[in-house]
Amino acid sequence: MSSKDLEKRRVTGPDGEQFDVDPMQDYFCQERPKEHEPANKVWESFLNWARAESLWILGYGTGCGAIEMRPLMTPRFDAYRYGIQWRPTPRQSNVLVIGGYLSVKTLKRVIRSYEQMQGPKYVVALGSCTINGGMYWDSYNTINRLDKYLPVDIYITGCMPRPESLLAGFEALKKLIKEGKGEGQNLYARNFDEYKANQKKIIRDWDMPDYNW
Amino acid sequence: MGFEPIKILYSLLSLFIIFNIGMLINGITRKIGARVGRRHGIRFYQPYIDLVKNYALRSNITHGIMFYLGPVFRLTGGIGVYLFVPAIYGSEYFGNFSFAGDLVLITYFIFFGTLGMALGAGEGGHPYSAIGISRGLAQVTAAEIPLVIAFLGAAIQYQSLSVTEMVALQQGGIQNWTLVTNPLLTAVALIAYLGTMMRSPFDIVLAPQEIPIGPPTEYHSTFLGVLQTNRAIFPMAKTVLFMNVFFGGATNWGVLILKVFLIYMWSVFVGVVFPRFRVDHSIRWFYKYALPLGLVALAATSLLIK
Amino acid sequence: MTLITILGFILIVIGIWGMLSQSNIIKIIIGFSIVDTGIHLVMVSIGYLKDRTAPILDETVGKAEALARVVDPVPSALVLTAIVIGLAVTALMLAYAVKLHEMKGSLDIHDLKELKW
Amino acid sequence: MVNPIYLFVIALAAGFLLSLIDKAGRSAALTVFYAALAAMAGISAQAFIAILGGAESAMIFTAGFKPPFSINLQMGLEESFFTMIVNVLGLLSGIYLVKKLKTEKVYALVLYLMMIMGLNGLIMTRDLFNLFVFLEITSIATYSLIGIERNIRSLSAGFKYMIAGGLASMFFLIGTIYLYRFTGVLHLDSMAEALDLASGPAVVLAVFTLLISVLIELKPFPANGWALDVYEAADDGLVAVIASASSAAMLFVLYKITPLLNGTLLLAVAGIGLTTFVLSNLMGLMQHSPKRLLGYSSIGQIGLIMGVYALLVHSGAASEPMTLLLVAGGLFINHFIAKAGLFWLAGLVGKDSLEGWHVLRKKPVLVFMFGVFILALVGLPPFPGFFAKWQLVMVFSEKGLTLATVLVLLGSFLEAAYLFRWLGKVLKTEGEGEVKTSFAQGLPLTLSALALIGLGAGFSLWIPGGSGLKILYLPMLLAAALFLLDFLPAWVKNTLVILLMSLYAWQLLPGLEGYRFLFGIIFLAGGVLLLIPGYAFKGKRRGFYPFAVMMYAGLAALLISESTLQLFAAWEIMTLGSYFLIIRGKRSEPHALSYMLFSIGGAFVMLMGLGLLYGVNGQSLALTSLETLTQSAGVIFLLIMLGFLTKIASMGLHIWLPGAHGEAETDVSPMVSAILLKAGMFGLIVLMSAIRRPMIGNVDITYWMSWLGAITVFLGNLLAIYQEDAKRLLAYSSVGNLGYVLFGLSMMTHMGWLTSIAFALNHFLFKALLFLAIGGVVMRVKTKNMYEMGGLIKRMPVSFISVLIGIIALSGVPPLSGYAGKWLTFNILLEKGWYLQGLVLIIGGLIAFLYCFRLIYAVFLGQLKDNHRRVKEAPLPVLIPQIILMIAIMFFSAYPGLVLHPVGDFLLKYFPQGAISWQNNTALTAYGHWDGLAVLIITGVMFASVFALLLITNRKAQKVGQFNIVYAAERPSRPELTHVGYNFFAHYRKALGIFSRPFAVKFWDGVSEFAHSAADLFRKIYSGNGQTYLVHIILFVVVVYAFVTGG
Repeated sequence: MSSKDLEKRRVTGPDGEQFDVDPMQDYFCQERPKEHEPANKVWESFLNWARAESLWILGYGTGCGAIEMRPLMTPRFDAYRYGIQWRPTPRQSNVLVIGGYLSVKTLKRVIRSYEQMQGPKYVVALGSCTINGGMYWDSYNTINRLDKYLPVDIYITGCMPRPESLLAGFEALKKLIKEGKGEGQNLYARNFDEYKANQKKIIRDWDMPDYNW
Repeated sequence: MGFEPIKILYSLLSLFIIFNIGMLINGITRKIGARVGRRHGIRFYQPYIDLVKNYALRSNITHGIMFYLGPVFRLTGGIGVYLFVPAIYGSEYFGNFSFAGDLVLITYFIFFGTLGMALGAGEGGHPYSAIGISRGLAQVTAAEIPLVIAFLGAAIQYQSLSVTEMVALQQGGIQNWTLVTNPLLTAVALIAYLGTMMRSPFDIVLAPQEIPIGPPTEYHSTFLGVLQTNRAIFPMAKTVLFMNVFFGGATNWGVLILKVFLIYMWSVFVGVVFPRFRVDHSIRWFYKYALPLGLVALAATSLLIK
Repeated sequence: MTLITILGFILIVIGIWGMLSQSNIIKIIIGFSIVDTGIHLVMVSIGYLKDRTAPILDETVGKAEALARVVDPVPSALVLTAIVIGLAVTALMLAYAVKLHEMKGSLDIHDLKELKW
Repeated sequence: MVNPIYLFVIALAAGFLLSLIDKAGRSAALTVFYAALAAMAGISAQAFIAILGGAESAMIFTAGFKPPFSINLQMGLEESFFTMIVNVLGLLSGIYLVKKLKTEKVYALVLYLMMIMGLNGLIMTRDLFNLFVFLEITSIATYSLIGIERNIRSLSAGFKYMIAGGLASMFFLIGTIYLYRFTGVLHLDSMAEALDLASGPAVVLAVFTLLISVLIELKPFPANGWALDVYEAADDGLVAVIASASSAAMLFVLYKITPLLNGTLLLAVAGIGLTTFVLSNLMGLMQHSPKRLLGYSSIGQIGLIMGVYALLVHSGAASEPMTLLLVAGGLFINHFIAKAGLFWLAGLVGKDSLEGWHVLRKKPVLVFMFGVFILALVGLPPFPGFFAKWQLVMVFSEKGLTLATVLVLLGSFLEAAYLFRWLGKVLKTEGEGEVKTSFAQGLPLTLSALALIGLGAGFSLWIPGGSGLKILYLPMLLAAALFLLDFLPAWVKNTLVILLMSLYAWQLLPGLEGYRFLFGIIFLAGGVLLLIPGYAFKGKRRGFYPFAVMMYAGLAALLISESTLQLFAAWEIMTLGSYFLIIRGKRSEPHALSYMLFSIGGAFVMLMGLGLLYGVNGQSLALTSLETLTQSAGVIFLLIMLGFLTKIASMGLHIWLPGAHGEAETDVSPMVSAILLKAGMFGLIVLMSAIRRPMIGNVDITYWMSWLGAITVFLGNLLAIYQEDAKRLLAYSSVGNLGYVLFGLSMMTHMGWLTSIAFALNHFLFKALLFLAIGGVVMRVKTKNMYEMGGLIKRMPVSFISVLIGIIALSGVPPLSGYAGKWLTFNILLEKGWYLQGLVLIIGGLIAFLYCFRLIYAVFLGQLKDNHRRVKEAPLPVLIPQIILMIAIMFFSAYPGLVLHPVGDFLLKYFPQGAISWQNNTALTAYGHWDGLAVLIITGVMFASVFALLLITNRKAQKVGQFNIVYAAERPSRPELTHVGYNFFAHYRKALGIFSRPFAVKFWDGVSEFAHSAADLFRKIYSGNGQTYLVHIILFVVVVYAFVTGG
């Protein structure tokens, strides 16, 4: 898959007529992400409670920290009892857990997955790597600060954080949401150009549309 | 039997009850699954929260009109199956709309939602959706074999296609239930029940696998909410149907809830014990084991009525 | 069956044998002629009645006794016609043979197998 | 009446004069030549008319003697007719040959005249030896004419001909002389009186020797290798004379010596004739050279005529002159004209391969003629061969000659196989080249084609029960008129046909009752509806409308036919029309052929049944005679049923359908699928309403029919899911759906039949809809492979809705009309108790979901392809009938009672018990109930409510592009790679592959392979070696003699 796929191409229709297909225009939605106003206060706080108590995590292990997520499903930690579940598709997930160091290659996929999630959506970042690059701070191939590329709601420290820390982190996220502070989606939409500029700066082979619905 | 406007209200009430039963049973089921795995498991009311959350998501996308209508078809199918079943025997108002058709209508109406959902997922344009549907449909056609045999057998036994009549003939105690009068057929019916419940070992269509979750891969937020609503109603509707045909029906809500719960647990217990079949396995399984058993049951039934 | 009849049939068989066994077209035509001759002999022998005279009504054979004294004239007439026809056919065959030889440069009937199946 | 001796006088005089006149120039010679031929034709024709008008037959005696002492020529009715056709053909072929005759030496003219004269003599003489003389005159002239062609092929063929002819002459002479010896006369009539075959084996041997020489001249199998060579090599104008006129004369010789023959000899002739017919047609299968193919066909036809003639004489049927005329005469004149025409055409085309004949297409008139000749040879209406074959089967069945009937039909089938293959190649092969015609060549062709059509009309009048065929006259005239109007643009013809058909339907329909009315609606109203898409076709659409009218004419005639003859003629007309419609598709050729072969095979089996019916039931042609049938009802039922089953493509007989329906044009597919298939069902209803309990021994046929129906449903649907081609998928689905129909009918109960009719009506509605919608898509995207489509819902929304409605109706999901059939199926199962079949049927029905989904998904959903981004919605004329059909489906879904109630009432006539009762719109049976309207309303309300709910909570959904999908965090690159379409149900094949093995296809392939191998084996005896041919002749004589003497 290269960026060539998305260049304009000339095709011949069934009747022999020739025309151009521009995949960027024709195959992808060119709408920018929008900000979504919260509903009125009481109703919104009820909804936020529901959102907080039903955290659906995208089952996407982005780095070494993903290993710490698995124990949460086991009898020992059993995150389900807190309303936390894993979903196999970003469409149905609300929480994106970044499992530690993030290579540029993975960042591209993370951005796509994040943008395909439906809001309100939250980003939980694990370990020091997502804060300042950690031990990979001078690597040619990892990012240093996740916050520059995606709106992070919660950082969980440690290298790696223990599952218990993760559970604590999710509890903190719940609190955040219930307080109505889990507005990362709107933040991202508001500062969309800035985020995009940062993303494109580090991802040099940008071979996807700007808006990954 | 006939249509009166007041029936609409009763039907809505009936629908509301069955929806809640379905939601709670879904929660409890998952709890049981967790407990078998030595986990604490979700809160039993978790499905409600998930439902509210999904309806409450702020953003959503659509792939086109059929994508939009898919869940509508699905839920209509689920509700329809329920509304064509006489839920409470002898109740004038909780007989739903069973005057419109009989067992055959319900058997075929089951496909209404399946087909619509398949179309909606198809328009989603995701290759995994298509693969999932292809698997799902294939398995359904095989799983329907014992189902058809079971229903046909029941119709032969009672010489009627009307569910109400079947229930009427089973009144008067457990000795009159199909379960007792025709155990072989009921066994086939229970196999069929497993096949239609989309639970393990026949849950390849929706289970997380190499194609994330098959048909609903692209469905989210409100669409998913509608599908979840159906997930509560549809299995209950089918269970109520099985209850009516094979387990003597119910004359009040209490009995209904009890019987539905117990019947549903059958699929739950099988599900937590047995691992998943691949599609070609399950098709062959139905042809190899369920079909011969069904034929024997059918033969026995025809002897029975002679 | 008279000797001549038998002889005629023997000739026919010899002629047919010749037509079947010889691959040279000329020899086949000769075989055909032999068959022809054989047939003519058979025909004449059928009409010939022993000790009778030619069917010519003159002073030696009167009208009244003709029926008892002359041979049947019809076969003889037939043979004459048949000989003429046989001659024509033989001639035509030979003409064919000449032309075939001109075109093909061969008189072998096995070489004439352009058309088959 | 002119003295017939002038026939000879003129020929001889002209013959002598020609070489003199030629000195004055060839045109003068040709003038005399044609004048002589014309005069001969005129004299014989005048004689024929005079004798027909009541004149005495003429006798010519030589030298004033009376027979048996003189050589005697006779000009009676038969002689005048035969001389007439021989002379007319001689004249026409002479005209045809004008170019050649201009350049050849003058002897060619003389020889030609002598040949014709010889033929006249052969026909007229009553003297055995004189016969020999004329035989030799003819032969020598023929040999010489063949020899004039200076190429090695014709020379070697001529030489082989000569030695074979020499041998034949030998037998003739020996036979003649011995007969003379035994009887003392040469005059045929006196000889017949004097001959006593019982007096000893020598007498029999003499007659045998004579007979065998006549037979050899008639080219029996296997002693006919030389004849094939002549047909292949000689000039076409000449071959036309040899194949038609010479054969005619020789057949007449056989006719003349018939009084000498006894029963055994007649049977021998019959056996030889029919064997020749079957085997030479079998060998024709492997033939790729057109003229040799025609040779095989000629030999076969002559064999047929002599075999049939001998049997007619032997069985005593020939004592009825009309029978002899209709059967043997019909076969003869049919072959006579058609074969001459084909040889003339061969001369025009001058190609050595069957495919090469496609050049005919440059001249539509020639294609028309070619078609006329081929169809006449095959024996399809409206040509004489059809009526002759019909009458033949009737007469043979009456006389109990079953084996002969089987042989005749088998041979005819084989002949149809290669002739239709040829026709298909002519119609479909692409290539360059042209064909030049001149007036001289066109005239004979035109006249013979017209003669065939005229004679066809004549035979339809003469044949017993022929008056009933009037119902076909008007539509056939219309079809003929459309041939003439073919130059008009398509839309004009379309309008014309729609108007006329509507008018016809308006006239016809009110007179029909019960199921006939229902089928009338399907056939005619449906037909009009499906003609509307015709407006979408530009240009002239040559050759579409005549055949469309023909097909509908056959269908309409089927509805009102009251006699077996009407039914069969209508059936064949319909088949013929539909064949030409089907073959219009781009890649239809092999499929149209297989359609035709199955149809003809089925029709022949049916014809056997009808013949048997005629035989056992007091020679009645009335369809009602089926009801009074007392003996062999089961066998007759089975035979007729098999004919209908091929039309509804029951499992095993289905292999023609997918290709034929799948490859046809957009508007033809729905015609042949939605409408034409119902003809088979109609036939079954007619049959089964007459014979209620068809038993063979203790076996109830209907029981096995129900199994066949169920298996057809199961396998038809299973095969449909594996198709990659959208139209083939629909075609296989038709196979399955007609299985339901068969199943319902086989129940033989009130509800069973109602089920069947519900299925049929529903199939008509949704299959027309689906084929139109998919056809419209195919028109736009120019491919039928579903995996090459996708996402078309955005470009063709109306077609999408059509397909959606169509598949819901198809799959039987409530609330649409398909459910009616499913519900009734359960009821009849409970009623009848045939659970096992029912189960197979229902399981098969469930499989339908798989292909339904695949059809709509792979075409309309998923990813839109690059090159389809600009396709337009299907043309309006294709959409209009779809909309009408959708409304009809909705209406039928809501008010099934409006149709099923009256049909049910009518069925009470046949099955008084077990009817459905109706309360308002609710159908009630002893077992269940169904209210179509209520289901529709409830479903509608629920749907609307849920939709409203979704709209309220989710009105702001963002519309995204087709690549905006979750793609494992990547993005798709090309729609082709993202659309799952190919081998969609691979896992199903993995699980249930055993059921989808092509057993039926393999079986029929095997049959075909076997026939072809046998043909190849047999034809290897024709080694091309003249001596081998001699051996054949001698062996033939020996074997026949052994047979005749019983040793």
